[in-house]
Amino acid sequence: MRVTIRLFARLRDLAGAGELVRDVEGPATVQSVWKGLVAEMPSLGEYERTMSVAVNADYSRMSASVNDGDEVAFLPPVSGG
Amino acid sequence: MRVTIRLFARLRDLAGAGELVRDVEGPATVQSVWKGLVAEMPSLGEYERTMSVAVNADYSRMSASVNDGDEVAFLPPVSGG
Amino acid sequence: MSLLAVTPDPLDLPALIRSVSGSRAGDGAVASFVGLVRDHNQGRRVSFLDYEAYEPLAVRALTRIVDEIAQAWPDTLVGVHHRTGRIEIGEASVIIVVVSPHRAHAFAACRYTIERIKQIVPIWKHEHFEGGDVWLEGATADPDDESARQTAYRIACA
Amino acid sequence: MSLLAVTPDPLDLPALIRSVSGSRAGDGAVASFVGLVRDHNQGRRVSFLDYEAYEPLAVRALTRIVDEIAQAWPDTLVGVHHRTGRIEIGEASVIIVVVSPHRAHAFAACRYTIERIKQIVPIWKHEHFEGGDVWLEGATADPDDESARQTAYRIACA
Repeated sequence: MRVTIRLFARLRDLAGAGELVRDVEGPATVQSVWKGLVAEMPSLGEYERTMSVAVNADYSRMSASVNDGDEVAFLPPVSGG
Repeated sequence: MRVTIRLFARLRDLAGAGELVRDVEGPATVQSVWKGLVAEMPSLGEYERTMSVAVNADYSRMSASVNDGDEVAFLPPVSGG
Repeated sequence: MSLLAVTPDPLDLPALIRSVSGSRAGDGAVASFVGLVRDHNQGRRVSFLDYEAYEPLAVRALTRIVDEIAQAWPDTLVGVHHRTGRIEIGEASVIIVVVSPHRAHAFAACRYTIERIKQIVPIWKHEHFEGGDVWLEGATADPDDESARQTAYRIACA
Repeated sequence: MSLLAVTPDPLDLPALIRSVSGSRAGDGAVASFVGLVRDHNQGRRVSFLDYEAYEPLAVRALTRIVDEIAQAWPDTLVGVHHRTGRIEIGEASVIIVVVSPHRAHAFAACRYTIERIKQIVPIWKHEHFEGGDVWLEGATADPDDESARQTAYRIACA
């Protein structure tokens, strides 16, 4: 199945792209999508303890399941305001 | 000596005037000016415990002395904002 | 534009914000408060308010409040304009703007200002409602009343 | 004008105040907060900021904050606009407006809003300073973190 990965702020800079489309093995979770991403780009790994995640533009958890066509986002600590 | 008395809000309405000029006996205090005013217009007396006073547009006390040409103001409880 | 004013003219919040923040490009936090004339009060349908001020003493009292704020929150700058005369429903009677590098200070000083205005600034609301009119009376003004000042400070959550 | 927005356009505080207070002639208290881009940060001379947002989630997070406020202060109405993209020194990055019949509620909900924005809204500052640039990172966003929410509530002096 295919998922869209969204990366923001410094995660986007580290990856060199804000949007990636990847084929992943099912059944997938946010965690498994992340593991695949870090295997591809190890420098992203430093965010594992501080980032938040979202599925289809809603906050989610690493354990959440991911379905075909989902948008999975990885978010560095926020700094709005 | 001559003083100008300023009255505001409901005190002004009760007196029918916001500014009165009165000749008073020296040595005068805010208290003696007030007493003369209440003798003239007893309805003002209800404000004696709740009003504030000012001399020459600066907050003052009933015991403060009043000199010739001073402006003495009697102020109901405030309600700005 | 003067940072402190008691004026019959309509109040202009953006202009006051520009005046207060204009010279302080290092300050990121702007807290403001606007008091609007309400269409009801204590069960009465309000038609309009007429504000009376003892203008020179009112400006002096505002200056005193600003001095108190400079002591409590030295990194703030405050602007206050209070309107007088007839003010219609929905129009502003008072605007307060505080800038600071710290939003906690901006909020605290802004809240403190409106509390102190209600305590010590010689301004009175004459309420005209359906069926009559009444002078509103709140606090006996006493700028030297330290317990009133402490109450305002506590409410400001300093 | 929408009460909640994440937009690349310059922010308009008077327009947001009109939108928030326009339909509420019974409410006399308007508290607002404006965050301005500062010319320095942590010893660096800032040239400008570039704000990035995950826009649909940012609007959802703002909606969540407004829902929290409706629970805590049911008599308030809140508007929040957050700007994205390049913002120059002295320009506003965020504006918050709260109206209420009670100034205590207006101030508390306004303060709560900015604290919660910094906790859970997916927006990031890219600071461009003399000699380089850096992404600023604050809180790990977790809307379900009840202790963070309680901290914001406590800071709001509710």
